[in-house]
Amino acid sequence: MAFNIYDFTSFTEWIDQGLRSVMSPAWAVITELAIIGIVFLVFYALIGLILVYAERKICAFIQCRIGPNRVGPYGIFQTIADFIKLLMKELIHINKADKLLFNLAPFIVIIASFMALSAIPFAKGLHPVNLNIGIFFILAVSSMGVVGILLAGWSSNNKYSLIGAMRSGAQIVSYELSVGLSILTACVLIGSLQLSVIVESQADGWLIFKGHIPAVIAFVIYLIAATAETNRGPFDLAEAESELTAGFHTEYSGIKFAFFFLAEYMNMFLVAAIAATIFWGGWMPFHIGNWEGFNRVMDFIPPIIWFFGKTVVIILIMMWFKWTFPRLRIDQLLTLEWKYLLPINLINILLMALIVLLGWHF
Amino acid sequence: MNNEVLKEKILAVLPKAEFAPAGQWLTITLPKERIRSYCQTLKDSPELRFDFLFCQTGLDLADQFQVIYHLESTEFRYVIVLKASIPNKENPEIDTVSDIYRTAEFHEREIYDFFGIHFKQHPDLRRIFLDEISDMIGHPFRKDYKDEVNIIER
Amino acid sequence: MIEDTVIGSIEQQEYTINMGPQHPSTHGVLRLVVSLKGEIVTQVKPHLGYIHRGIEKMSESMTYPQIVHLTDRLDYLSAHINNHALCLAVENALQVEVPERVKYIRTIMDELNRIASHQLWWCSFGMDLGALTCFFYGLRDREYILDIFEESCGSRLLHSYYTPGGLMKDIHPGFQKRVKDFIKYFRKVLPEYDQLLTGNVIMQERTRGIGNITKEEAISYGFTGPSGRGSGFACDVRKHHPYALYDKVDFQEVLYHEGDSLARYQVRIGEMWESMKIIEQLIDNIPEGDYSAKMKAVIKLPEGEYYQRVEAARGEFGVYILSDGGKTPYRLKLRSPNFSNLSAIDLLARNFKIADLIAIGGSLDLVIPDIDR
Amino acid sequence: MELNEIMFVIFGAVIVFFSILTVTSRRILRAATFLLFVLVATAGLYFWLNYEFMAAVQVTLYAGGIVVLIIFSILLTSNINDRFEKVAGRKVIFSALAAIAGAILCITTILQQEFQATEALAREVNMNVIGRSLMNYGENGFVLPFEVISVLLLAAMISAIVIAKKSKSK
Repeated sequence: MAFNIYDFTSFTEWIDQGLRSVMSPAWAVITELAIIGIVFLVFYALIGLILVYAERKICAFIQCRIGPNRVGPYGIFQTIADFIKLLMKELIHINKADKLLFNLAPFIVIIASFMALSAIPFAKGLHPVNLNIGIFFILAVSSMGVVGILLAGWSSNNKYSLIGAMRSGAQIVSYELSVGLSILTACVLIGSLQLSVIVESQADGWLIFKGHIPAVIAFVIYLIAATAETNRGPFDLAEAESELTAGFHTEYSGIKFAFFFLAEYMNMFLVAAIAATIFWGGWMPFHIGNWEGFNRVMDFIPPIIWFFGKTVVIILIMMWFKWTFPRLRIDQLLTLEWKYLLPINLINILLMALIVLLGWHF
Repeated sequence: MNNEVLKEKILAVLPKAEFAPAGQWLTITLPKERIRSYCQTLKDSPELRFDFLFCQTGLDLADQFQVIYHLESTEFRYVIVLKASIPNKENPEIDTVSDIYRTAEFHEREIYDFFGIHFKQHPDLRRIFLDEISDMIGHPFRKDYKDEVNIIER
Repeated sequence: MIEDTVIGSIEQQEYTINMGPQHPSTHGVLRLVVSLKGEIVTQVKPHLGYIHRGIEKMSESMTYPQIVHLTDRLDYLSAHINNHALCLAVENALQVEVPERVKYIRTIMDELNRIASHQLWWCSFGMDLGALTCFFYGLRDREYILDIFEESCGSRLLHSYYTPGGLMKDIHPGFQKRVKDFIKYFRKVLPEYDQLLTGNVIMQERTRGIGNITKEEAISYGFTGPSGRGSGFACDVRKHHPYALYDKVDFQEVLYHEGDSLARYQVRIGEMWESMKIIEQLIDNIPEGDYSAKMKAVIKLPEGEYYQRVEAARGEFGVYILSDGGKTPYRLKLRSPNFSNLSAIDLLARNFKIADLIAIGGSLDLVIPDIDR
Repeated sequence: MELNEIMFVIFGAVIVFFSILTVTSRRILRAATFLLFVLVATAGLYFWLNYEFMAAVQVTLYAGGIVVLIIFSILLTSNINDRFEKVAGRKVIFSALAAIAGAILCITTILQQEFQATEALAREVNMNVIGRSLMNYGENGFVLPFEVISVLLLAAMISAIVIAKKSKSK
């Protein structure tokens, strides 16, 4: 078997065949699930560590500081040190909290982001499940994360937490509409919800170029709404450090706090990956229509690099948002969604349908 | 601004005003009953317009309490000082001016806290700084206040 | 109707939260008891006294040079200016004429202190709004001023540089050059502040029309300093009751008339420009001479009362001294600007949201030790 | 047992277990959380049937939408220390009997029905098919129910706005 970084299909099939040849199909499936689970756990932790480190360095550069620089060269082990610290910290038990829900909440948040991750195509042939409604599935399971935030806020029996949870509930329920509609705009052009098909259909140009005006509008709206969905600045009202101390996770400590923290970064990776997949072609290299030579050159860069490169660019944009803008107020946040983004989105989806029907796209 | 001219203007609206010997600013001494009417007149008079109470001080003198009002006219930039004396040291009382100058609400709470001077009709007369210190009894800025634990006499 | 009563009781329920004594945005140990209806503030009750040290009472058993060190501890961000007030009060009482050089240095130091204070206000205001990057920009530039202070005063925050009659020590030989370098640098950097925060749509939306106070109310509440001038209340002591060299230098009293948080913000930004103007006029002309007037070893104030008003970074600061002729004051009262400014917070924040309460608190620029004297 | 059946049993057990917890819990938010698990497990059953579209709809609408709204309204109205009253013994017996009777009725009906095994393999439901049948007015078309539901939702939204407006003007 030749290991091919341009196409993982043969690689995954080889693993599957190998497993099936030594054990019964049922056990093979279970083993595959276990492998995927372990790989994802490692991946999850790794992405979390890298993103936390990147966030610190980038915010340091934006703020004219150096950032972490003591633990390891350029401070690259800083986040690991912090995670060890968080792991060893005392888990503070709150007497009057609803303990079951209090302990459950971080898991719901983290499971929701974990499940959503399972449908992302990382490279050609490298996606755990290829559902025919992939994008819809991601939206569905990631919408469950808000339940964890609401439970965390309520069960802490803290007024700041409760206000934070309320804000986050109102915010996420509203912005889910915009996320869904802007993705739907893209799907109108592609005509499929299956992520592998979405990526394949962008072989002759990324969607943001193919769909020109409405696609760009949808992308911008998606970026705004996704930032809001992940509770990141300037939409970090649920935590709103200056008003609500830490919002919904005020009472959490140690590893449970780390779960929320990790889930926030994971969600950021997730929405960036979705944006990259839908609007920037996922792992598809940068292709221009019929320029065969140019496309060939682009194909030399492995798809997995294309995917992570695009995701990283979008994550950088989101970090740039956070460290530049002041926080919005809750009513301004809802006004932005219901009075601006939603109507623009609805008109945009009509425009896209029109363009698809008249064939004005590339 | 010449103090003499100001004196005449004040006498025009407050004929009974008594002036103290010249200090930094023109000073009017008055019994505590008149404080509200004086403040109201000084604020409303179109010639004077003393609308800015920039300082209110409580004072424990040997035979009386005093409350000192530093007033400024933001229009004409006059400054005068009102001194209301409260001879009753057992149960000191004076009218509030917190409805005329809103800033007095906090200042009067502070004076009440430190001197125990009771401001009649004050909307919210509670101790402002010392209310939650349970072992702090009495009013520490009075000269007869004794606290053997916290204050070292020199 | 059952539904009506249920809805009614929910609407009437007051939701009270305690902001402070430990809270990231009260800038110290201030406790605000906030009543809420949903997210809307219905009442704010400040509870004070968590760091009350009884400075006025302590002063009654201290000599005047000792009290100077206590005034630092009030509004620690305008320590020079507080010192200035006490020193001027004592000097006026003794009718001492301080040397010209001292006046120049004091004025420059006061203005540098004002800039440093406004820089810190700017960064914490940005942080109150959630713009964390501001914090580091402001602190970075404040370091320059603190370095200048350290060189001449030996201290970065609580200087106690002024004494009755003059200064503790002469300025450092490199003082003028450092100050000029700073002004040159800060003239370039200040527009950056505008680019980062002032021009931001979110920031403007968060502050415009928020926390309004009219001119009449501002006067009535004793709302001084940049907060009062944001409401159009011309309350700059430097202009109206000049001390030191303020009657000789040319500067503008920055006035805005909207009375909202944005106006207060713009007043402070404007004041930084004006302070730089004042320093530039004085820095090259510091005359030679003594750094202190001749004073007696034991300062005894003649019997009488003395009041000195100065313009601190947050508003009018006043020192009232009643002397019985001894070496300690009979009564010393400190009129602190933040105390009066805080009294209006209920009026300002009522019917706005919690997030606005934070923005309003930030725009008042409260320093808690100044309130809890 | 095959893996398939094990999965079914697991999902069934989860549904039954959390359903019972939902109705017996005395804390309202816990009940809502258990309901969430029931709904997610139901979605799991749809996945098990390879009916992904339905599963995703189940998760979006019920787990992500309705449970969130329920929890949201609980947050707005109830205190953390609130508990339901303990139900009197007689009521417990009666409701248990009613539940068991209902279960028996359902199970016997299902058992009596003879399900015919279809030869057709599970057809992959394409998005195009779903979309077209939703907008179709011919045979197997769903445009009428779709539109009727839209009108219902519109009415609900308008009434919600009216209620919200009314309390504001007071």
